[in-house]
Amino acid sequence: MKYAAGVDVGSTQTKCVLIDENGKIVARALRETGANITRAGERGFEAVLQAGNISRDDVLCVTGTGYGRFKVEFGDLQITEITCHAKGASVLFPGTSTVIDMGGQDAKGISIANGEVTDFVMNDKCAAGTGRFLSTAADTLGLRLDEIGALSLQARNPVRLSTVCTVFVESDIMSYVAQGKQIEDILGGIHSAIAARTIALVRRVGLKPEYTFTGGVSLNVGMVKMLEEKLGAKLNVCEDSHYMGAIGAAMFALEHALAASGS
Amino acid sequence: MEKLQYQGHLHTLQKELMGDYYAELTASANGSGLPAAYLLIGGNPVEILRAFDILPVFPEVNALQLAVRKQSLPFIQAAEFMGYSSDNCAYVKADIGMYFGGRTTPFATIPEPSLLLCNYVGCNVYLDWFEHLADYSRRPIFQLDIPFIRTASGKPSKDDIAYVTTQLHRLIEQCEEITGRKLDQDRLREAVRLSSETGALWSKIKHLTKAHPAPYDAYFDSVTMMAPLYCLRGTQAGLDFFETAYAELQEKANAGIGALSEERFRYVIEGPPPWPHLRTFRDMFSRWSAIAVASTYSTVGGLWEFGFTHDPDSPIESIARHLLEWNLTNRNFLQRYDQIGRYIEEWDAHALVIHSVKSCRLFSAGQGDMREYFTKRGIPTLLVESDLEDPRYFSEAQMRNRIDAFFESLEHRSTQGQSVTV
Amino acid sequence: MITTTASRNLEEVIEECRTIFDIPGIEPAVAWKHAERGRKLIGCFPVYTPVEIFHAAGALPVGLAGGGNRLEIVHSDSRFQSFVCSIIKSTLEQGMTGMLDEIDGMVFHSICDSARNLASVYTRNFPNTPVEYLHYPQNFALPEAAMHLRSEYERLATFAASITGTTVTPGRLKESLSLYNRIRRLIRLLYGLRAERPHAIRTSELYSLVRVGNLTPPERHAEILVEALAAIERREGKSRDRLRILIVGSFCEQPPIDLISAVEDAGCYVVDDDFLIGRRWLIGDVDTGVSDPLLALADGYRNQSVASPVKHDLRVSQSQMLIDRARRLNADAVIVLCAKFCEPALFAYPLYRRALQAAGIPNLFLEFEEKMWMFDRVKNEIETFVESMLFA
Amino acid sequence: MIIAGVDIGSRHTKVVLVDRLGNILAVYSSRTRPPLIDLVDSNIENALKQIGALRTDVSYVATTGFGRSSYPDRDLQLTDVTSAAFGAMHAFPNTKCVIDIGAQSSRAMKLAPDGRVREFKSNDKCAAGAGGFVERAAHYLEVPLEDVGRLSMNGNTPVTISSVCAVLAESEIINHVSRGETAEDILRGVHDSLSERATLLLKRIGIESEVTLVGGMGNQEGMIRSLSDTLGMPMNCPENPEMINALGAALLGIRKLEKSAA
Ligand SMILES: Nc1ncnc2c1ncn2[C@@H]1O[C@H](COP(=O)(O)OP(=O)(O)O)[C@@H](O)[C@H]1O
Ligand SMILES: Nc1ncnc2c1ncn2[C@@H]1O[C@H](COP(=O)(O)OP(=O)(O)O)[C@@H](O)[C@H]1O
Ligand code: SF4
Ligand code: SF4
Ligand code: SF4
Repeated sequence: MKYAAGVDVGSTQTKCVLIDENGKIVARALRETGANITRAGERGFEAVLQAGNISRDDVLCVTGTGYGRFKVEFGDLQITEITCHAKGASVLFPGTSTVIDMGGQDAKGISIANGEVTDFVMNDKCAAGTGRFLSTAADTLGLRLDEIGALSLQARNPVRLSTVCTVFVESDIMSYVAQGKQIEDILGGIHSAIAARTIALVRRVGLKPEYTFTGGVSLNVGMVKMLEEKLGAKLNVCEDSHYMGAIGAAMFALEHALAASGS
Repeated sequence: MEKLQYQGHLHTLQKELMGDYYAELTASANGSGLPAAYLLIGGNPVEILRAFDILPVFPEVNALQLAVRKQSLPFIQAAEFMGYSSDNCAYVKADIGMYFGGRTTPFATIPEPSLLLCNYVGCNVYLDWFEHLADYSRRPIFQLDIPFIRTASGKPSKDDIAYVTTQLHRLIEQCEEITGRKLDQDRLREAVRLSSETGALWSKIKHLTKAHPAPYDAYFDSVTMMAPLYCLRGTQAGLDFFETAYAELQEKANAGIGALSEERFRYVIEGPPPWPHLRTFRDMFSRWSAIAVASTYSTVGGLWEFGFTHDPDSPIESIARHLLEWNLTNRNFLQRYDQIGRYIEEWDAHALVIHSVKSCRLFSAGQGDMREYFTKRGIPTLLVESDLEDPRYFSEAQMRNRIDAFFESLEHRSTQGQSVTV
Repeated sequence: MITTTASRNLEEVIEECRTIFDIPGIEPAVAWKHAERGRKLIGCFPVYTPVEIFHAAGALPVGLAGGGNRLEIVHSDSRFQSFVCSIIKSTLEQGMTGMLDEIDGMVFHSICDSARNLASVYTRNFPNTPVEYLHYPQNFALPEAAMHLRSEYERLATFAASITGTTVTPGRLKESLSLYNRIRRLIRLLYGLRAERPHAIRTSELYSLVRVGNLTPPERHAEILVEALAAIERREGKSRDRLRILIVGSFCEQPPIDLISAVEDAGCYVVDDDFLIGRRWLIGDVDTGVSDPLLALADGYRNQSVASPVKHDLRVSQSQMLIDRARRLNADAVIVLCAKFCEPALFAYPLYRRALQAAGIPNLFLEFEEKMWMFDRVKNEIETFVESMLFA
Repeated sequence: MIIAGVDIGSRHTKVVLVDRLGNILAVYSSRTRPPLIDLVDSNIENALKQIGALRTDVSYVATTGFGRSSYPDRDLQLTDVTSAAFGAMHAFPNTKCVIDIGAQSSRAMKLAPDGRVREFKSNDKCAAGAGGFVERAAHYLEVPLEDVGRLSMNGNTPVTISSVCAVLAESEIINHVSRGETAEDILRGVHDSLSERATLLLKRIGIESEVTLVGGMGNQEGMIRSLSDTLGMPMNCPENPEMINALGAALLGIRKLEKSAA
């Protein structure tokens, strides 16, 4: 059996996926990107080979994607994560028309037709309102990232945030703390603010169902719920949503390998 | 992938001419040259100044020169210490910082103005800018009030033309006072004639990029020709430059030589360039073999390609028309949509790239709507943000990511059979 | 609407005002329109609009003042970028969410580049709403400027008539001019009163009295102002030893009213401000005894209007006007309170600052957004500023 | 008689106990966590414990910092600018300008001879100029915060960090790491960039010597070095710089007490 790999070196986390000749996912690996981007890609790739117990020589083609795609020097192709997320989403959820991707440093809306990107938008230069924002909020409240989503669902009187600036949200949060607000309500407010901002962003490419939610923030149940509430529609999410960019990248690698062997 | 950029004779010639021009500025600053008037690029009645032998100084050109040389930041910061906001137009900040920094730049010493000629064409920042300069320099200021194009027809009204003509006559009186000389009508007609011929050549040059492949990049190479268009318009040297440029570029077009070795994507670009990162920005397009076939930015000083010419037989009125009607900055936003639409159609482009700059709300405010408008019409449109003067607002990785993703999607669409590439 | 004007106290009058304007939309104006067939509304973007012309055509000029801090921006930030001030986005948002559907015509002016582009974007997005764009002169030295403005006003009169079907005759216009002259006089009285006895009326109250005019017919607005003046006379209160502050810079986008209160709560009296300056734009009466009232109105703009960063009258120095104003009012300090991303205001600041420093007048620069909800940072700055002048 | 100055900062809540003459009796600091009332009470208790005193011995409480108004038992509340100014003036009586760099905000102020603030400027736009940024940089570089100051002193070829936003500045740091720059050079770059921002603030109000640095960042020697380099003049920095605001509040408390007694 031969394989293809996708290595998504994101700003926060590096995601790797191996697929076999039939496009079936055989292994995944996740590593913190950390400071050394080149190493992050290599480490992630080694990890995914190990996870699938597959030898490097059986991998026909590797696509690097994400911010660090240029640092995936062992890769054969480099494709932006926008194209890759769209690809992954339309393979796993073929009905997808709109992809909402929320990662560490940016949020994106991608509109797709026939599996191809027809339009996309990203939040402007500023990283306000992304995964980083949530991490900062969790940190300020002394909570773990994987608990805030569930806690936010318990909000009864969500607060209103005055900013979705990652940098200044800390002072907003502390002001609410100083006013004696409940943690749940603060978290509810935070999730609501980001969801609203994200939808406003995605609206620019048109809000066409089905929606597929990808990127690390899709692991946050509070955000899934909040987005669904505000959109009034279900989101496609699965365990692989976080890996969507890597999956798409692997699919491109496979297509490339097949095309090359076919010719 | 391609990192080449076209460097023809015209680039060398431009450097020489601009060198001479800056030498004139320095001479004026040292008291051995002509008296100087500051004025603004948008529209602009430079011909009147030329008729009086007053040296035109364009603070915008100086500011962009500082930015291209990556020297704008300290000046911007100096202005910010004075209380200018990080959200104010950085051209103004760089210029005012430079003004207080002794007016010395690596390319010239900028003379004190004998006249601050604020040709207000649309940009409200112009008004603030020159008002501030007047306040600091205590030099005379003339406010040329140009009514904005605000009617559905896109034409100025009779009142508008009369109003502007009256003001131009007052301007002439002020120039007479400064120079102590009466206006020489023949000199004015001559300057206007030179301008009209220059404009005609510039227009022809702009139409050359209709060729496949385009002989030069209508954004990155156009800016080379824009400096002489403003600083030397109304002079013989300026006209000569455009004759050379046209001959050179036309030859390329006829020979079927493109600016890039391969031309895969033709796009129209809206918005001023990120001067402090010009090279990097250009490379982001060239590596996709993408070329700008038209740009709105190259029409801030005048819109010649759609038929305007100065008229030596009625010099004042034609200057008034230029100020009112025939430059991008005095036209409304929807006229700009039409302009872009024409470029896309007549210049055969596949896509629109909007470079939104924080400094310039005249250009940028509302470009999201423009994106919406063109996307709805099936024109793939990319909007990216940075700044034209302030190097702090350019995030290379983000910019590259967006541009790559955009061309990836165009590429895919082309392989899907929706003819996108040439 | 309550019309018993017997002897309400000021709190009650203010309460009425606040229920009228403290909403994200323009419902009270819509209610006026629907009360009688054929009534029309003309939306006026700040800063200044010659509302007399619309009134004379029988329309109600609706003063737009953004969406406040309860309107969520959902659609319009896709049209205008993050570096554009809030009122641009909230006005468009109001339109996109149907709040301005009852507006029969819109007017924008040449105050700044963002507002100018909004005029175009508005035109495109609401093809059924006629939009006019008014060019104000920038060359005040030129006598012809008033004539040109007159021709602009004439265009506006034609525009208004095309909406209402009522021609703006000189007679009708003169009546409207008298009415608005009267309103401006009343507002000037209130402002003078506050400067003299700032303990008698809070700034948030004064603000409410002016702001209500955005959504009420001028006839009613005049009544409210008269009633308020009487109520203030009856009000008791004693003057405290507080800092006298002049606030400038918020002439277009408006700060949340709680922010205005916060300044006073930090221990100051506000003795003058720029809020809603368009309602006080003309500082003297427009002459109604002339044959060409349009020209009189245009002359008012040229020769009898306030100094403002959206007006470039080189005959006077804006910073000098500010210093004169501070001195005349005996102000201890100046707060320059600018809307975030408001380029005209931000450009005014360095000149103000230089002049204030030279004149030895303490000053504080602050930014706000109409959509602001928490004021901790701003309050902190104001409190520090007050402490810096009080603690010795 | 004990006077307590409490600085409820965004990151840490600090207590300084002083006697009537302004001598420091005890200091205590802990991470700021809700609920704030309990936190302040327990921090005061902890400080009192050090000198074996009781809550009833505390005759005056002055609060400062963002949470100053959330402690109901306060006698006086002050903004942190005012308290930083007084604290700095107490530590270095010739102080003309103060730079206060906390976890999230930085400020510059110019003082009158009596310690009053004549002019001040806060970092309104972005927090990239404050301590939290250094913390995250340290986190990325996997070095303990305590070592940051020392490491930065060893940086000889500082990197440049130019972004206006803390978030984007962090990506720049990541870029530098991946280019193989050393932690020393990067941290020095971070300090330089903070210094530059602080200097920008100071320049807006006009620099006058002597300049005193207060706030937690004063604990990092590299920060002090960078700042004096960018300013081109030596800097004062008190011991326990993060306590200065609390101290200033306490001192103003004494002043108030005296005034009301007189
Ligand atoms: N277990 C989790 N629960 C909730 N959120 C998570 C979890 N893991 C990661 N995230 C969020 O996902 C973000 C990273 O998303 P990712 O798509 O990997 O971004 P990038 O590609 O930019 O690295 C983090 O900033 C964090 O907010
Ligand atoms: N002992 C220390 N060593 C190194 N850095 C420190 C130390 N103490 C504090 N800091 C730095 O100072 C900052 C906190 O300053 P502080 O004045 O306590 O902030 P705030 O008052 O805003 O809570 C932290 O972000 C940290 O970077
Ligand atoms: S400081 Fe905040 S608002 Fe500014 S760019 Fe950074 S994240 Fe965005
Ligand atoms: S706002 Fe734009 S047009 Fe106006 S001066 Fe600045 S860069 Fe030029
Ligand atoms: S607030 Fe300022 S920038 Fe915004 S529309 Fe008004 S004048 Fe223009």
